[in-house]
Amino acid sequence: MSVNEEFRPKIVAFCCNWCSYAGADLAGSSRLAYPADVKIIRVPCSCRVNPMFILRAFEKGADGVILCGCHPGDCHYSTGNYYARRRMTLLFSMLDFMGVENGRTRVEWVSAAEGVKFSTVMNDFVEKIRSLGENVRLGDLRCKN
Amino acid sequence: MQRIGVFVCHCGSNIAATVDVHKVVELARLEPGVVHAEDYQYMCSEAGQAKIGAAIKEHQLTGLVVCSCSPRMHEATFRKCAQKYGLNPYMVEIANIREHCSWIHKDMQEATEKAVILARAAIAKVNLNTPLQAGESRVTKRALVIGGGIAGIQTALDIADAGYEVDIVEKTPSIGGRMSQLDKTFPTLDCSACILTPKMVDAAGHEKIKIYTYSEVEKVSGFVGDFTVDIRKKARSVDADKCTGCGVCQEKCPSKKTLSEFNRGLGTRSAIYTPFAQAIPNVPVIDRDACIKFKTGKCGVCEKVCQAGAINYAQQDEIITEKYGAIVVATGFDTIKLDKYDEYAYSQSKDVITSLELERVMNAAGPTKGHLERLSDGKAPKEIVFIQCVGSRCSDDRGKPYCSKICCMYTAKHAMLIRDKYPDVNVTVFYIDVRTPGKNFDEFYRRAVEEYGVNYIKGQVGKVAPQPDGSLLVQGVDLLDNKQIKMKADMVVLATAIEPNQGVRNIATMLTASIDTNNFLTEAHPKLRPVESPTAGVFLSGVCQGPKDIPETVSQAGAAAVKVIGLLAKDKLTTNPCTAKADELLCNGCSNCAKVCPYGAITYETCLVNDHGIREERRIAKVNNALCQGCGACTVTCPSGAMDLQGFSNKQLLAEVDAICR
Amino acid sequence: MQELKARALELLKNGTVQRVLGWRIGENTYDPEPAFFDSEEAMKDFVYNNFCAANLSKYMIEACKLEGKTLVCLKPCDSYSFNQLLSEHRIDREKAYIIGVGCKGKLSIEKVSQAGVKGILSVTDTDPLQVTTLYGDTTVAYKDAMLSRCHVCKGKDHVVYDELIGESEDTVDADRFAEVAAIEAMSPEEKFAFFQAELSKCIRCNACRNVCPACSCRKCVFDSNKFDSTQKANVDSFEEKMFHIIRAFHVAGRCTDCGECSRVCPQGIPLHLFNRKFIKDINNLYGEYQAGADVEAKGPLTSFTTEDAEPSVVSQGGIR
Amino acid sequence: MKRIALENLPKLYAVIGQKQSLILPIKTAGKTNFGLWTETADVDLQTLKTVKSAKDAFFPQSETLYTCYQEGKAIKIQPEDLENEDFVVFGIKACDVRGIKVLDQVFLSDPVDSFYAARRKHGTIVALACGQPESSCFCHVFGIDCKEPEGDVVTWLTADYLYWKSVTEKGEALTALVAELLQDCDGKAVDAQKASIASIMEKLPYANLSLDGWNGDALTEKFNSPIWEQLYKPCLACGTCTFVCPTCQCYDIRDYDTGKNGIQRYRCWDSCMYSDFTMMAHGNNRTSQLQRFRQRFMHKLVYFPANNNGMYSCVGCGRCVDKCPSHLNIVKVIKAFGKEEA
Repeated sequence: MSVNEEFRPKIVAFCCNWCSYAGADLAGSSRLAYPADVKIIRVPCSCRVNPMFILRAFEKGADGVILCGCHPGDCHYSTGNYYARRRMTLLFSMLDFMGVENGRTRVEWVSAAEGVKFSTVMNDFVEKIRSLGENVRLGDLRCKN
Repeated sequence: MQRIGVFVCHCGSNIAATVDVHKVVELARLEPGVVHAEDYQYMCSEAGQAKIGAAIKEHQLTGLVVCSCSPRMHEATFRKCAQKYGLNPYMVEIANIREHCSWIHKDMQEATEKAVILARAAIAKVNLNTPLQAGESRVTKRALVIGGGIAGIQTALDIADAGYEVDIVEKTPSIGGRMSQLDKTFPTLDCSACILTPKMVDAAGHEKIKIYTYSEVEKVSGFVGDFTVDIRKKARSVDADKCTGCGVCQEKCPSKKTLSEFNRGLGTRSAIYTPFAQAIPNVPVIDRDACIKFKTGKCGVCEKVCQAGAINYAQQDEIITEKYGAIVVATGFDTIKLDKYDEYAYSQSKDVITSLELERVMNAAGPTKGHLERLSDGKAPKEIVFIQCVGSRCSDDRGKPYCSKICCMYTAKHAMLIRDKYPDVNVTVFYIDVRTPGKNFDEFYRRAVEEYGVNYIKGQVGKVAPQPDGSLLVQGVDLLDNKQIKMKADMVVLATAIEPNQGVRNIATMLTASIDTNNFLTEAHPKLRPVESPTAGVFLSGVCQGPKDIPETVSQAGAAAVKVIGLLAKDKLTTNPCTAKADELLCNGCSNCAKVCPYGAITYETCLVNDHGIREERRIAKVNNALCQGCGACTVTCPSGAMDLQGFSNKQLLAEVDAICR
Repeated sequence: MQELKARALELLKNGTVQRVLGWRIGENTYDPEPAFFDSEEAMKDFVYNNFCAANLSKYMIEACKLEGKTLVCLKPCDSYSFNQLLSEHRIDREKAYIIGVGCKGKLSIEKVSQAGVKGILSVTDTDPLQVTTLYGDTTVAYKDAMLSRCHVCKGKDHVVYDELIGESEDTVDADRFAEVAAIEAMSPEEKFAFFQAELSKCIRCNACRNVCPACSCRKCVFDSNKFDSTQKANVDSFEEKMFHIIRAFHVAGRCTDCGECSRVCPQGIPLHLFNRKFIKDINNLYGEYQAGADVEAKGPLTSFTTEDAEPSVVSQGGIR
Repeated sequence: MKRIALENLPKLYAVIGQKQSLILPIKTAGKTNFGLWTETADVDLQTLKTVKSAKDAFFPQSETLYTCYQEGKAIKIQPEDLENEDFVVFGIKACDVRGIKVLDQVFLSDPVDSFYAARRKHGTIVALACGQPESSCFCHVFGIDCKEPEGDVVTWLTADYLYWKSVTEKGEALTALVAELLQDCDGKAVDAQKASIASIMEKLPYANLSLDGWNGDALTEKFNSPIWEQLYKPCLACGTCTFVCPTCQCYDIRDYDTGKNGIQRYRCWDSCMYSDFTMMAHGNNRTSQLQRFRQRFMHKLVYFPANNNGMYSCVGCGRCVDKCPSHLNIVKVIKAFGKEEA
């Protein structure tokens, strides 16, 4: 067994209540497996997710953070995911700019009907994080005194 | 410190088969704040709920974590349960260990570990929960319907029949809308006016309905249950109370050259006019741009001939302010402008007309008194070509990307009516697809083809060229036979795409109702809440929401009415307590939160604030709980963290993050 | 300078303004400090020279709470900050009398030191700078002593003012986004090493935040326990980075790129790079946007289009 | 007197560095600060003033005091170990050495700060004379001799050599450790440098800065002076002056949530310039920036000397003069009062 297969990443998934959380429920009721490394936090809308939450997750040891929301145009609150999209694009770009592997963060739009997509996305994301290995860069930009 | 009880559900074997529920109980007990943990076969059952109740009493619990199925399934159940046993319902959190755990993981150890973490996150959150109280707001038992077409009329009638007051605001001088312009209706070929006019009369005569024609909504404030609306009643220059509707003024009016809007510009009308004979109210208006009296100060014929003395040149616009509990948007549609479709020669030839113009041509009250004739020379056409999807299903920016939905059917209707009345006229229809989903729709179309011999050609028309002899050369392609077609026609009818009425964007802004890129109003949910706008208290009726035909419009109008009735039937509204809230000591008053609020729920007030001894006036964000739907967009826009979302607070979500990453 | 001083004094005397917000002469040419003047006597110490780099717009938040109008001297780039504060209702236009002062690029004594000059005793603000030192006299070219931000000057026009005094020059002689682009072109390892070296110097003095006109929160999220994000000094390796990323994010779309953060950093961290990266991304993805140019404009993070780029553009080669 | 050729300094660092932790000025991304020596570190003895003072070596910007964690339902406390290994701080200037003496007054008097005391016990100070004082320097005002600093070992840097003189027992021990690299020599070059420094000192802009009137007697008068109102206004309330200062000793104690149902209790430098300085449960006893600003200078020039036999808690290093974003500094304060009182 290689090191990467042994590595069990910590992955936080923020899911909006109306689409993606329901999509995850559908994945569940359809018994579509994805790794247990993924832990879901329910938020009302993708626009509720503050970049600070994502950085905090990394600070506390997460190896990957994924944000799932309704497809653009389908937001329960009509415009939330459009704001989330801009915010996350800029945040991810900044992380990339600072040399942090950009694969550690992701945004996916998953509707309540897309149980299969939810499962596929999570499988893919976990695989990506496993290939990246443990997150160290988001943890040690500052040299300790 | 909370006293938390953790309840782990087996869900029969749904959870217990893959999650070691005893282990979850055991480990949950060690978490901060947890004073009790137990498991049970079915937590949602009567017996399970009774266990929760007993534990609340025995351990004086202040918060509950239920590890069970999705909160989308039973959160409401357990909240009610908590309430029943004296706990605030918002002190409950669900750890979803079924859909998100037991059902997708096979390995018991792995699933158990995850269930423990999910429980831990829920416990961490409950530790920070605070009791939330759903607020109440009053309901004004009166509805406003914007738009007096068939959608608006039907909605108003249904609401009024249920006993509630309804006001209709109609921009034009009469209610009736597009349907009043139609000749016959598919698929039954009823006379449009015959079925519409009684409804108009019903509406006008209904004691609960008040109609403001020649009026527009100017300002909307407030929120669901309690809107305040300013309506501008434009000056009619005719006193509606005195006017008897005799029509003499229109007859005698010397200014008769204005193009008739009602006849789509195919005929003319006088400066003082009612749009059509059955107009309701039957009170004319003076078109001040066309009226000689208004233009030159001389004339005054109408005033002289009016025996009722109803003419009032000095009349002013009037602003009426009224309160409403619900607002229905029924602003309808118009056809798109054809200036980007030069190839069809619409602007070059009078014999190229839109389908709506054809409706007027075929109508007995229309410009040709119902005779099918060429508008250029009045001759009877022998060869008519219909072109479908003009501006619909268009991939470039000339037209609209959507299907206008009604064209296939009305074209079949037109073709059939022409062939019926003028059997010697050849009718050819160029189409991309013929779409006939609807009761008796396909049968109707097939009758057009099979019984009436309408010539349907699958293919597009590339060019319509006016010929020196007055005829039109239509060049198209037959995709089925894969050949070029060139044919002469006497008339060409364009099935022009429809689009939402021009003014709808302005209305949507006033209502903070969202609108899509095509200017159709957005539904709260495309499947489950199709007649509600995302903005609470605003409902959608008719084509303003998307293209639809009359039966669909009427159904939707009824559905919107039911939603309005359901709302108005309540004396008070319970508001969602998971709303945003600004901390006045942290708020900068910068307005960025209001910019992202889709509901216009945030306003700013100048308040006297005591910030640790510093007293000063500050501009502070205030969230209207009745309007806020709790999306949280504002909370992330707020840099100081002043804006927080109750029930999903920054601290709660961070606690969940911490618990998961531990 | 004399014209400005005379006019300020006139407005102070005739009661148009109650006080003047400008610069007070320091120990030397190069260390004028922002100051309020409320009398003719106080105005004796008023100075405006090429070392008056501080952006005074943020001081207007407090000045607006005082009785009467405050005369504020704004350089062209400061006027953007003023506008941005105005658009966020942090200051009151009615409480300000703005004299748009001329600017030909501001000097920094730090830059003179960096040019290898030690023991500076006095310095002129002329071109070239005449420098006397403990270790002999020398000169430094004006351009070489200019603040980095002036090399990417936003232009010589004030976006808001009541009157203008003095000539301005557009001092731009470098590509505004060249530094950012150079980092974008690095490998992830190089980028990481670059920022690690820079940020490891951070002492969390908060000078960047406190000087920033966009960081105008009454209470910063990093000082408030409301958000569970209070941070005073680094205790965990991650928190410095969190601070700078979040600070940049909070001012994204609001930062006018005034460059004060980099000017004041005692450790010389090029903090403007964070802000400028966001500006560059915003310009690329959402259309050119200059915060503070238009008081009525909706910021790029409080607006959207349905066709916006997906966040995955970052993993597909990044935003360049 | 001993000396070592400059080209052999890396060897010196290596010999010390392999035995003990060696803390010395290192240049990172263009700025020089005290840091832990490594093979690849860019040691910089040329920069007169490190951005931060050397006080980190004994009083770090942040340090964990103890860690609490949950075991079952019980809470365990794990105190942080005290420094128990010798280390060397190399290249400290006279002002910073005095800064450490000031800290000693605070942390070594009863109750003794055990973390600080342990570091002082194990730390050897190798001081370095200032070859080229800067215009912002005014250490002489406080009786500090930058030509001949205090320390366990004193060194002088010339164009070719580092001259080395051990002063204390600790200094002797360190000298013994590196004896092989040092050669005996006379003190001529050092004397020449001292003379050159002395001549520069006379020319410093602040050569004649007077502290007349700054003592405990003037407390109320200074405290109530209207001058503060003028002085504080440009202050941004950042912590730059306090964090670069060799003597600022205020700290805050906070808890960091380790996310494991536990916390790390740590202390970190605080700044009297911060709005939450000395914030207590009841509120804050300094509510305005004026009060906080005044606190800093009153403490350095009035309160501290009043409580410590006249020892000022300013050492004239001039860092705040160089670094204040608003060009405020202690010299301006001293002069403003001097002007007012004259």
